[in-house]
Amino acid sequence: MSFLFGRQPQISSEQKIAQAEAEIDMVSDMYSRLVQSCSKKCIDTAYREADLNKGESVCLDRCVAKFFEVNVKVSEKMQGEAQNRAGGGGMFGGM
Amino acid sequence: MSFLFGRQPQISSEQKIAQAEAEIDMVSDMYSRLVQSCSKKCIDTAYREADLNKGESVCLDRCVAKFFEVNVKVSEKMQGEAQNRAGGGGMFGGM
Amino acid sequence: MSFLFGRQPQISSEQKIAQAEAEIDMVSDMYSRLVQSCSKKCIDTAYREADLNKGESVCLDRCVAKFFEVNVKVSEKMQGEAQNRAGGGGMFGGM
Amino acid sequence: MESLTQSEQRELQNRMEKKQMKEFMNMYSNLVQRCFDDCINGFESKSLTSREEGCIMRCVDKHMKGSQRLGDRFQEQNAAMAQSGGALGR
Amino acid sequence: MESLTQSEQRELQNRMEKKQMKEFMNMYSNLVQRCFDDCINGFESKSLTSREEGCIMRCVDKHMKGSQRLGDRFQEQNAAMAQSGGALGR
Amino acid sequence: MESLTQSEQRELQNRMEKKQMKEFMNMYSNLVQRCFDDCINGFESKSLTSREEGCIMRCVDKHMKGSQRLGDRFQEQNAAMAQSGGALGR
Repeated sequence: MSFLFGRQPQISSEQKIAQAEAEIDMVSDMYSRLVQSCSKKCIDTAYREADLNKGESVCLDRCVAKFFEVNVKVSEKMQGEAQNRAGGGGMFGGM
Repeated sequence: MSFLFGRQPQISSEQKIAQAEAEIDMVSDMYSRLVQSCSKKCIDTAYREADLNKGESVCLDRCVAKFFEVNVKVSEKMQGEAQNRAGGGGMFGGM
Repeated sequence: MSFLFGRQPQISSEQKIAQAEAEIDMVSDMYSRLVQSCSKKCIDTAYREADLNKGESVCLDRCVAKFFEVNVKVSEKMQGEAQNRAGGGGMFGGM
Repeated sequence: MESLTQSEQRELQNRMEKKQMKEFMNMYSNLVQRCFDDCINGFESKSLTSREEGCIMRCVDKHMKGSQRLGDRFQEQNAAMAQSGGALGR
Repeated sequence: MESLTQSEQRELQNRMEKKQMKEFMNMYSNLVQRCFDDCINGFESKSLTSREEGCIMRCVDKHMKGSQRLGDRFQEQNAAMAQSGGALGR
Repeated sequence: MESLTQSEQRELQNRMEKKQMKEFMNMYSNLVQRCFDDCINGFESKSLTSREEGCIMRCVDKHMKGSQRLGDRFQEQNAAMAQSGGALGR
């Protein structure tokens, strides 16, 4: 998602820390969404046993791989569109 | 939603900024809820085409109008009830 | 949930306030989740009348009691597991 | 809650007040969204039908009463627990 | 909005800029999650099928256009309301 | 991550520690809510039935194991990506 975090040549120490913080927040947010989505798609809510069964385990593993792949696809697409517009803000309807 | 932001005669600069900030946050929150609700109600999740079709577009437009109308209705209702209680806090069960 | 808030013998004033704040935030978060879950389970979305009917009222009361009981069960379970690991961090997959 | 000095309690109070406004606004937005989601399902026109408007009014009423009731029960339970030495609010 | 002095407006501007980055990141994550949830339903392999990939691309496109449209309408409504003296954005 | 000086890294570390507590509490609340939503469906009494209690215990167990597994896979993928120069964690 480097398009989200373009590097400027000269930034202050506070800005550098804030940027690193924003990146960590982003990864952390992605992780919690992944947990949400993959748990929903893979874990049987009947809870018949306390352990993950084989099917659930395999599903979770593949779900993570697919979630990453989707993230890369979306990121590439947005990056492409951002370049087409050449630096204009307001990708979304704005606010 | 002016009942949420009653104006006091004498407030500090920091308070004025914080109040303006709170209002912007409120609008921004409303917008993201509107996007959530209207996307869900209007956009077909089969994603057969990349463009919004006619039906989706019209639905989104009307959905925004209705969302605003609902917001006004709820706001008026709450304002009315707040006046009935004449300034008592604790509209909700509280915490 | 005392396992979340272990008391250290010597902490600064700021830390004490932050800890108290964290506890209040936790209770407040629990309350809003309870409202969400219990409203969904107990309130009929047809909204045929403005008042809570008898069934809804009783359901809400019992729902709160059960939500607390679940919270205690989960808390006890996590506490038990935390002790088994004897102070190791990273209960969840981490980040 | 840990025993706080008076000045610490005042500081905590301050921080809480800032959050209360936020929480109230969040409750309000939740109410708007929930009643919208539950009551509005047709988009043949851009105005609310009278049926939808009635539904919205009853929805707001019902959920406010529900929150009131849930809040009361929550506080009772929380107080009972605090007395028995247990979890949550302490 | 309350009438702010120029320096107050500058301070407000500053705070808003910090939030915009956050909001954009949130929009982005929402888009990833929504399209993942809507398009990915089989886990027979760990790679996207071409059908899933096509769905993701169209989903992103459609939701970006949808947000654009919703944003435009939102601003129009908000402006109209502000003029008529009413709620929301003021 | 951008190359940070040691003192910058320390400051970042500090801020992260504050967030970790918050994130843990959020994970905990999520678990309570999810298991409550999935396991509790009858309100004929105000106490948990033994069936419900069993469900809650297995639910907590299963989701903790699930999170553990998801976290492991997430870190592997993230590390693999960082090496290949790509997105997410860098």
